[in-house]
Amino acid sequence: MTGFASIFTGINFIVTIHKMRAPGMTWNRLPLFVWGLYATSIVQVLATPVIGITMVLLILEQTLQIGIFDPALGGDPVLFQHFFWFYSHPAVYIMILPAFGILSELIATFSRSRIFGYRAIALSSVAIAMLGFLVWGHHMFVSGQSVISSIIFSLITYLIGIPSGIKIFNWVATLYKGSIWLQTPMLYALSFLFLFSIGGFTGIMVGVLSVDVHLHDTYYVVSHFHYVMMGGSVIALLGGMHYWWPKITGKMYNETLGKIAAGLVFIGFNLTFFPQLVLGAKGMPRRYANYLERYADLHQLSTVGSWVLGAGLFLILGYALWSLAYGEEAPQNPWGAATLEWTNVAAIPSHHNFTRTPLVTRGPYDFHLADEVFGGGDGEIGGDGKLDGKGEVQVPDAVPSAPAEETA
Amino acid sequence: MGDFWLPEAASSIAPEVDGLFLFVTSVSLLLLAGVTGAIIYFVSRYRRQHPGERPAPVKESRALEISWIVVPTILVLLVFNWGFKSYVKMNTTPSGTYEIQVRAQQWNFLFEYPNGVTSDTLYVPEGEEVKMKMSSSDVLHGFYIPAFRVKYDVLPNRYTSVWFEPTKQGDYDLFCTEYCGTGHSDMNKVVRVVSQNEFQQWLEQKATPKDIPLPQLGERLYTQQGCQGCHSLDGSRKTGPSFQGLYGRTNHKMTDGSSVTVDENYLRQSILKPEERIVDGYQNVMPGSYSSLSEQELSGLVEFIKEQSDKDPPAGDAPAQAATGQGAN
Amino acid sequence: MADDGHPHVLHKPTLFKVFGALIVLTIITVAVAYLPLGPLAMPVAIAVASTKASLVVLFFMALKDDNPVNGLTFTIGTIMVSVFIAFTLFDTAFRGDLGNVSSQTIEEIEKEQEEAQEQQIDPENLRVAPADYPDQQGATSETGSEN
Amino acid sequence: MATDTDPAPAPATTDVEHDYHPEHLQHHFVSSEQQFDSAKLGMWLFLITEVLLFSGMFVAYAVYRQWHPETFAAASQTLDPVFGTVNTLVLLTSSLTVALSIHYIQHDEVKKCVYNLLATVGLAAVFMGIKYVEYMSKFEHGVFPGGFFDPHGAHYEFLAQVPYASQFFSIYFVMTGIHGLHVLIGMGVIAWVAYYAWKGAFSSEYYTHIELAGLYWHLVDIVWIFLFPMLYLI
Repeated sequence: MTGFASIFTGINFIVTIHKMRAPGMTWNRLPLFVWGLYATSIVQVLATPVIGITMVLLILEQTLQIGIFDPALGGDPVLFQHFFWFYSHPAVYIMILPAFGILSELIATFSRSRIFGYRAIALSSVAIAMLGFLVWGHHMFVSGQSVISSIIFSLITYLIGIPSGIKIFNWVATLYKGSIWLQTPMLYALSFLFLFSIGGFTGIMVGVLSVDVHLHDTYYVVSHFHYVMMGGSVIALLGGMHYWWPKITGKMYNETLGKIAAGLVFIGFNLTFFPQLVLGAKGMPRRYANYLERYADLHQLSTVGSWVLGAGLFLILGYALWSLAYGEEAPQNPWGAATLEWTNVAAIPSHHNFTRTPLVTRGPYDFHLADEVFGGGDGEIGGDGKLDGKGEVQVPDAVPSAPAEETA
Repeated sequence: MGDFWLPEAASSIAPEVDGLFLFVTSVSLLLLAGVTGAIIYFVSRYRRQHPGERPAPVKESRALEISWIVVPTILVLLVFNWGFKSYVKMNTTPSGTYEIQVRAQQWNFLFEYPNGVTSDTLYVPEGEEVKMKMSSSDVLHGFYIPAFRVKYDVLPNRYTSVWFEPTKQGDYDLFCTEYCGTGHSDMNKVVRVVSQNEFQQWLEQKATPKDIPLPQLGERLYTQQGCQGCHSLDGSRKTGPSFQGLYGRTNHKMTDGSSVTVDENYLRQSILKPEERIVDGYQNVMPGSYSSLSEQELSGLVEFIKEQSDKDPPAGDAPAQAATGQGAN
Repeated sequence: MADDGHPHVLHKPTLFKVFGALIVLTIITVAVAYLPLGPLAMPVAIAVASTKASLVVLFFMALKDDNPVNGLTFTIGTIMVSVFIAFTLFDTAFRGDLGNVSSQTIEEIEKEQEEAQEQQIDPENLRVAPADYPDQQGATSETGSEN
Repeated sequence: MATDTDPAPAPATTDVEHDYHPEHLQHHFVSSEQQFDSAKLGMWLFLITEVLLFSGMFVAYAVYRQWHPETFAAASQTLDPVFGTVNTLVLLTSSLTVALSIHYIQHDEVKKCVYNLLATVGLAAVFMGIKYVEYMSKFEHGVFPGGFFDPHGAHYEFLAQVPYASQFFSIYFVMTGIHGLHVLIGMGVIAWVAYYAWKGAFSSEYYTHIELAGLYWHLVDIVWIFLFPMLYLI
């Protein structure tokens, strides 16, 4: 049946996170990326079986004509939409929750400060995962479902906006009094904050019952979706890709090209999808192969934007391949990050990741406690992750550091 | 700002929706400006000065955390309440509204008025509450008039309805918003808001006289029933075969390999039970709903199709085409 | 893992007691089905079934003495199922609550109209949807048959 | 997360890892306890996916029952509650035997454990046999799911007049069919576990497979506990 892969991945992650944390790795010391994946896994486990049974019923509908969904056989097409959205709404959280996790890593590392409201960000991921199951009906305000359901679904939809808002505010607050380093991954992280905010605000808009009647199934929704999924997920993934590139491949990418590409992607993205917001509000329906003359200008603008976006993405592909072949060897911890995968391991992890199971004694973003990142002293690490004139950062020998504050 | 974002507002509910839209947009822009401003300020103020910088951790502020939970909650509840009220209003049809039937099918809307007049342009009187009672004869469709800010799905086997009160004369767009097949993006119509007097005149003029000649009745039905969506009169190929030169054609190939002579019987059959014989090269997509046409209407359509073979064959084109058609088959 | 050390060793007497309870509950559920409970039949049957299911989960599957996280997992799962059922029923039970969606399918409306014509019932009794009210009666019957 | 590799890590963990390493313990686990707990949590997670899988069919049942209560009442009359009751008792007993088999393996009584597992498979086979007889008696009278619904014969003829009766049987066949599929899978799994138990693969030290198969089997039982009254009785 469909989706076994997602289900088992989800189960695997949850069990690993619950049962196989390194010694000292309390829930409060879990990197937020892991929290993001944990929330994602919950959604995968709970939602995927429903799309599985929906598929089975659809196949039986086609072969045996069981008449659950097909109105010609006495079924109800709106019921199908319930089945579909019970999976498909949570499914978008499968895409965005890991992005939230990546973003927390990027913001913390490149502003070298502890994530503001760690607990709020961690728990809001789980809250979003759970609430995500209660709002599927907001895709159905004009589909023929009962008005009372629409009202309830709309109300709960706003509740989801709040944890997302909390995250944005906390990330911005993390920048405060940090030490901000504008490398490519950080550029993506900052673009995310801007684009995802637009995605969130337009999300509130389409959650408004009466306004949604106008905006439903128009380009506004298309644009909202892309601001969340592309401006959110994809941008965060690009940031994450650059961030972990040295860890994955052992090579560095070209920083200048990286920054140019990040700029192109940001400009191209907005040029592509902002006109679509306007188009949608003006009444351009989605899934149209053909459109009326009056929508032509904005459509053309959007098309031009997509070229810019495409140029940016191809540039990334280009220098990524180049880096694989000719890239500079990556140092062990080029960003001065403090999470486990950057410290305590070689540049490219060996088969078991760690030669010895690490003992965790502080939070993931406690840079002020992370002496090993700074080579045991202050002010000696270079922007490229190398100690000034002293070669690569060494894996420090066991230097017991102060226990983490539990308040993190 | 309203003009930049929204289309013309031409119904009684539109100002309410627009007000809410613009309110949410303004608040969002304000917040977005705040967030962006903060990001830019922090980035420039706290840029890393030297590589080994280790800033002291910032103390968390519970008050701040709580404030950005509480304030947005209040804002969204306000917006919810507003949207909820106008949504209920949109979904509650006032009593005594003028009712127009909407029949949606792939890929056409047909509007039927209480006196039996059918039209494929939606005429509505200005300043009167109108209810659209909608049903679909095949798949899901969506009924959307941007200028009126109304939209609702059209379901097969279940009536749904929307109501609106047009407040401004003019022509507006009507779209299908639920993906319904290849012709989806061409499934749009014109809504014409006219004064009440004009509306009455139009209704009377459109009402079919009892003694109308059959071919003329057929011509009316050709547009009203939406035949023109799939069957052209100029020989061009659409979803279905063109009517030009159709009547009288012999050796008309079917998908099952047989061939027929196009006579009155064949035409009647094809209208009533289109699925029985499919012309070679075409799909079985014609709706079965035409079986409800009256006997007179059927004869009218057949006569009208007949005329498409008789009238001014453009310089021997029609017979030639029939001949090549045969040759090709 | 010796008996004492292991938290969820199954005790034979408990198993048999639970099994006995399950049998009794099965008999109850069958017996109850023959009582004229009307609309209560479903809730009663579901209540009995839920009791049985809880017995199985708590004792046979030993969730009672198990790691709490397993219990939490199962609870969340069942909550999601009830959410799915409850929210969907919320729609289907109140479909057409403001009259903009017909609570009946067109097929059903037509069938009722046919029956009404056969039996010549007073049309008053057929007023189910707003569309059935006298001023629109004509329109409904006329076009209803076309669909 | 400091990343110091502690010179003296938690003694319990290292000891287990290096000094005592049972054969069944896979290298990425620190202890048998951890491995068992992980497997069990994984199984519970899998079970809730099963519950959610069935939930889709329960939703369909609930919706159509709510819309056509008379149809469901009339159509369920044609199902034989005796078959249903017997099958319920059979499944409940099989749940008991599977629980007993875990009890016995926890006490290292391998033989009794295997007998109980085999009894479970046997009872499952009885269940499927009864289901087969039931299905056949329906098919004989043209009571098929969905589009092939064509009831005839004295007991079933009236169904042709009941609107939406075919839908009831669609739901009945889909629900019991998918449940039956789970029973078959369960039979396979338990037989496989019984074979390994017989060969002495399990003991009170290590019986994860039996435990997990048992959990799965109980879930199959629970689903039937709900299906039985819903389809046969009311």
